[in-house]
Amino acid sequence: MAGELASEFTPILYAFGIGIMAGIPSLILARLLSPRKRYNPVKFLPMECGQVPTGEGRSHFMMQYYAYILMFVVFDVMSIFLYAWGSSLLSIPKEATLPMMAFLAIMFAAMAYALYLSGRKGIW
Amino acid sequence: MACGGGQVKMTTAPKDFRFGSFVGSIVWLLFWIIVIVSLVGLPLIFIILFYIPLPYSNGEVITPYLFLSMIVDPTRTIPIIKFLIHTDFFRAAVFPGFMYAALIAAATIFVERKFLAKMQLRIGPLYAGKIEGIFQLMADGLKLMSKEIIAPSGADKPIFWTTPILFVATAAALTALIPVAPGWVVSDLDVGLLAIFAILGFFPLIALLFSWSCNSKYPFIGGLRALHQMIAFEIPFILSALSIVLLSASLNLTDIVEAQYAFWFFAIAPISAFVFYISSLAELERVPFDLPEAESEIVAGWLTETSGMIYGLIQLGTYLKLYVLAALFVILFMGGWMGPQIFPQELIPAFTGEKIYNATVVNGIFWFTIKTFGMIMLILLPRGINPRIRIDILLHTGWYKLIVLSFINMFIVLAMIYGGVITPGGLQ
Amino acid sequence: MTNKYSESLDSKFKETTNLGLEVVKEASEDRLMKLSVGPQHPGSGHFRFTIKVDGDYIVYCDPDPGYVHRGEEKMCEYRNYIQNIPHLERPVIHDSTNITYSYSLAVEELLGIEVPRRGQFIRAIASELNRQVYTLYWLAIYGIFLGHSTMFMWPTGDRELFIDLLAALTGARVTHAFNIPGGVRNDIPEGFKEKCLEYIKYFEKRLKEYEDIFYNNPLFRQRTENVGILPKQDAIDLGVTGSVLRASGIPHDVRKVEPYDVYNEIDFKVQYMKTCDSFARAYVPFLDMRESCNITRQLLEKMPESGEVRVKLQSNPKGRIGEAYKRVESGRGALSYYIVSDGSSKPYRVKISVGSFRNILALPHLLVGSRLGDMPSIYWALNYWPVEADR
Amino acid sequence: MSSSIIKKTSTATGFIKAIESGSKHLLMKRFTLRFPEQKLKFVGDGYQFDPKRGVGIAGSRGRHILFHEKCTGCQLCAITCEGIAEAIEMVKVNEKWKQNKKSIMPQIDYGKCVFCGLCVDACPFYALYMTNDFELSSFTKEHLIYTPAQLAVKPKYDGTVEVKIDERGASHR
Amino acid sequence: MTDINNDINQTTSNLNIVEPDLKIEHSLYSQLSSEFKDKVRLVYTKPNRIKISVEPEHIIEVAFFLKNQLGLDHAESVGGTDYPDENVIEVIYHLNSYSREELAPIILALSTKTDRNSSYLPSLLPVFKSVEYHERETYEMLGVYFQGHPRNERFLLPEDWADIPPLKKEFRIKGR
Repeated sequence: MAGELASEFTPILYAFGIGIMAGIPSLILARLLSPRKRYNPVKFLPMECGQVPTGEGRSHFMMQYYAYILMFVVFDVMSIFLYAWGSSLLSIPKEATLPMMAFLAIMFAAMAYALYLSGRKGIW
Repeated sequence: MACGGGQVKMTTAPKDFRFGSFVGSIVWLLFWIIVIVSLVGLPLIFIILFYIPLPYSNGEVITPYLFLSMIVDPTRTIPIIKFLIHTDFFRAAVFPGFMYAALIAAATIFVERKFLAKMQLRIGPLYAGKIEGIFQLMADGLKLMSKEIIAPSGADKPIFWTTPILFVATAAALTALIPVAPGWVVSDLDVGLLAIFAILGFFPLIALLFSWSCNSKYPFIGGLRALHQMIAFEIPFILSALSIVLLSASLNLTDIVEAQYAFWFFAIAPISAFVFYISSLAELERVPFDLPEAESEIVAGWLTETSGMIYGLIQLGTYLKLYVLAALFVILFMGGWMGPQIFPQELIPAFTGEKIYNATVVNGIFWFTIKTFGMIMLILLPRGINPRIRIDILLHTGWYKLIVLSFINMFIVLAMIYGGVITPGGLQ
Repeated sequence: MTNKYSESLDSKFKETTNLGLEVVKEASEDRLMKLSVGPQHPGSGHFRFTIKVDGDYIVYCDPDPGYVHRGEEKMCEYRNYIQNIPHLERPVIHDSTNITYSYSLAVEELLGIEVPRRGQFIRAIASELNRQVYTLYWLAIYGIFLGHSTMFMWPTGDRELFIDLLAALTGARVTHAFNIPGGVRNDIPEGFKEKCLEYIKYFEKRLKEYEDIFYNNPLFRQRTENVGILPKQDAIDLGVTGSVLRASGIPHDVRKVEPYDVYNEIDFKVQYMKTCDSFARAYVPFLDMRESCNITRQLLEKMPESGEVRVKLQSNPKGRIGEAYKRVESGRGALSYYIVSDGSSKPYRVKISVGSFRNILALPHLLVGSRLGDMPSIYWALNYWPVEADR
Repeated sequence: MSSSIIKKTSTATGFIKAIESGSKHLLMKRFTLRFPEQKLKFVGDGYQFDPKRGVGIAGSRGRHILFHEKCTGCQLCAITCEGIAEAIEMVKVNEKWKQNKKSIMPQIDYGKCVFCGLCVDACPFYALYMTNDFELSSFTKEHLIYTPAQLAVKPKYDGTVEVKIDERGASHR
Repeated sequence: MTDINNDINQTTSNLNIVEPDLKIEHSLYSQLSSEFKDKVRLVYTKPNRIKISVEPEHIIEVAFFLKNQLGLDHAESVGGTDYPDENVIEVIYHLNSYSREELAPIILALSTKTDRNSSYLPSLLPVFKSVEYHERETYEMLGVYFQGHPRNERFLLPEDWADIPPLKKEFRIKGR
């Protein structure tokens, strides 16, 4: 694999810029075309199903599935490591797979234990 | 006594309608269009004409004046077209990039409506446009364009206004990585697959940002759900593509397609394909994984506070994403642009010599588009037959089932490679 | 009532109210987010309930109906017995024959009149067809609540068949004003029986498709099975009715336990399930629809060929002094009228006891402790029609 | 009654059956009634009432039709409607009929009418019937008030579409 | 108390009584009168219907007896009627049974009366869970305060309802 040049990524930036070029004018045009009536302050309240909102919109909010988030932090990296190995499978000797398998085994054990813990909702 | 007056259908306009104000609004609109065109459009044309180096044609540098003369003589425009279609800008903006994807996205929206309608024994869009409501999307776009955008009070205004644009732009950036035909890709990276995964990871972040900026509860829960969905399905999504990487020993999407010249990788990695399909459904927030927008639970999820064109932009981004993931499935498992050559070598004689019409390329584009559309239909299908899933089942499915399934296929592929059945890079 | 959520919670945060609900105490209030579901919520109807969620679990629920309160009971005191009919069907227009059915029965008892036999059959036919209309509408909304758009479209389409039949029979598509004290407003039109039998045959075929795409769908099963369990004893204590009661293993159907008009001549089974969960509550109305097809067929067969359909009333009938309590089985369960008459031509007091109002009592008991994602499946499986509860 | 509990199928079978059921419908006929182009066929000419037998005659309950030569101005329809919708008002007409000494006839406000048809039941002289016409929308509320003269006109309603059922499902034709 | 999980199709089909045979109704009342003597007054018996009247101070014990001994386990409806001439409000509990199948067709109306001007009644919530919302509704519609009910508050009417309870006879509908 050849080394990447930063310039090879610039077309992605072009495409990104084109997306922005598509987005901004449409918002500006919508702003020009659409009515803007500001006489009713209730209209601009956040959605609360027809009620006047109570409490804070942005608050400390604990989902019960926190365990999965922690697991994700660990195992997402693992899956990217596997890519480094997978894309160079041709150029490495066959024996190099064994440590990879060992790595996977360790990871599986860890994942199984983490899944077991995350199944116990009570501790989260 | 008036007789039979009741039968006259009253087709009067509403009472408060004034023709003068109607004309006035049109004049006002025209004024703004003229202002924008003269302030932005004309300078842009001059910049293009005078500052961008134009190509040589027939041995002479094309000046703006010559450029204008070429419009009169069609044959002299061919080099210009040839030059233009090989610029990065054209590729990113028009052909393999944004416009192509947006066209497919528009077609997808129409097809989805008609397809679902047919399955549900109804008609779907009918009146906009003469034939089966074909201009419904345009009508919807106009409607969204003319709707007021309401930013809720207490919202983080800069983020609220920029995230929809970012959403579209990120989706557009994804389209740059998709090769539609040999040589026809905006950005041919050696780590193309990884780049796609990396950019896809931005979407839950944008959803979360937007939901956070709204200062409202339902978007907030929706954003958190989007995050959880990413957590549940990112790893099986990445791992299911791993067996393809093992098979082709490359992360370059063009190389992956080239490796499938003999057979589709779907034949070797069907379980991975299945996992990839399910995960891309989740990644796209489509039924049955539309938890972040679950309307009967959290109103409209993270889209609750969107209105007018903000909603339109997010929908555009979503459908661009749909195209990208369908195309990625085609590239990884269904052989990309590979297909029987059905286009003759010389179709349009005038253009052939100038290398504008290339039979292989056109053939590749054709097959790629067909396959992608088939894949899009497959992604649309579950919407008609499945209810929504629940978040704990979703996480359970992602972590306990799909990861295991993708590993199983990876080990199968590994065993086949080491058993000598196939060699990396396809059958060689 | 305990649940998985409260088991996991520290006991110092828990509190049992005197209504038997276990809710989370104020001490942990900062963990909670208060959400208002309705009245402008796609998943509530004209109804509001305030919930508090701790993460993904609902820990508190307070139903708050009354957004469409029409004051039907008060209005009844100002109109005579006949004039009451068109506005009494407004609370649940999809089931308008059934809601006027028990009213007619009660008024007939007060007036001391007997409906002719053919009239009784036509009433029962209209009631069964209207039950189908209601249940299909309910099922359609249940489908869209669970995100299943096809299940929204199919029942609303097939409902049209029964609406057509009812339009042919009564003249109006939705608000029929068909039952009247002393019988029905008009006789059956020509060709109605054949059309009805044809539609029912087609509809029974459609029901199989519903089962394939919806009830047997594994995702639907996952979302509703073992969700919102209402045990038998709780169902009895809370006094729920209709499909909710039958889903909790109690085969109580007013058509069976206290047959009115001609239902004692009809051979049918009370459909019930013992699993007590949301799935049972969603599936029992489906079984009822199937049974309703049988009942309609039998009614059409056993109906006398000719005869009076209505007793001729005097123009402004006066009820005897006394009171009457009559109930019928509507789409949502027992629907009963308690009418007090003081001898004048207007009722002195009308009390409508509707299935929705009785079933909604179970909502806080079922919701507390379940997940936010289960809210639509629990709420709408209660066979609740907000407008009817408000009356 | 265990038959009422359906058999639990396996996950894969359930999905396959659902997909099969859904895709089967791609070949079925569409059910939708395209309303302005197609109009439903109704039973009979409209709801009528036979005061002698005390029974109505089945028919759809749309806009009323008033027979001026039969109306006696007895106000029974207005009295009936008073407790229901208050839609009927007796108005003076410029016509002379020998059975209608007071020259008053019903005027119906379709913004209020609930189409229950009890006014038809109340009319003892066959003067008020209902017709099939249900398309009464107008831009203003005033146009919904139909004077006796407007009510005398028999509307044209040519609904021909019915639900037809065959092996490819039901459809409106 | 029998379990009604058994199939009741066969048993209930002959429950429809053509001739008024008020055996069950009378037996219910005789059980009540042997327990409570003259605290319980029979108002009427009709086919499948029985109405008894008790004073407010005895209503809870009567209700407990009805639930535990007779098996009338839930209330179908709770309603009140206003009688301005006698200056009373009559509150009626229509009780029914799910757990005893022979009682399923029977509705027992348990009525009690309270003064119109100061309407206080003991709540039956400790006996029947099912009366919770019905009693709340009666409170706001007729102004009967149920002692022991935790939430004597607005339920169906608007939040800002400041008028007299609407089902009292002096509340008139506008224009009538």
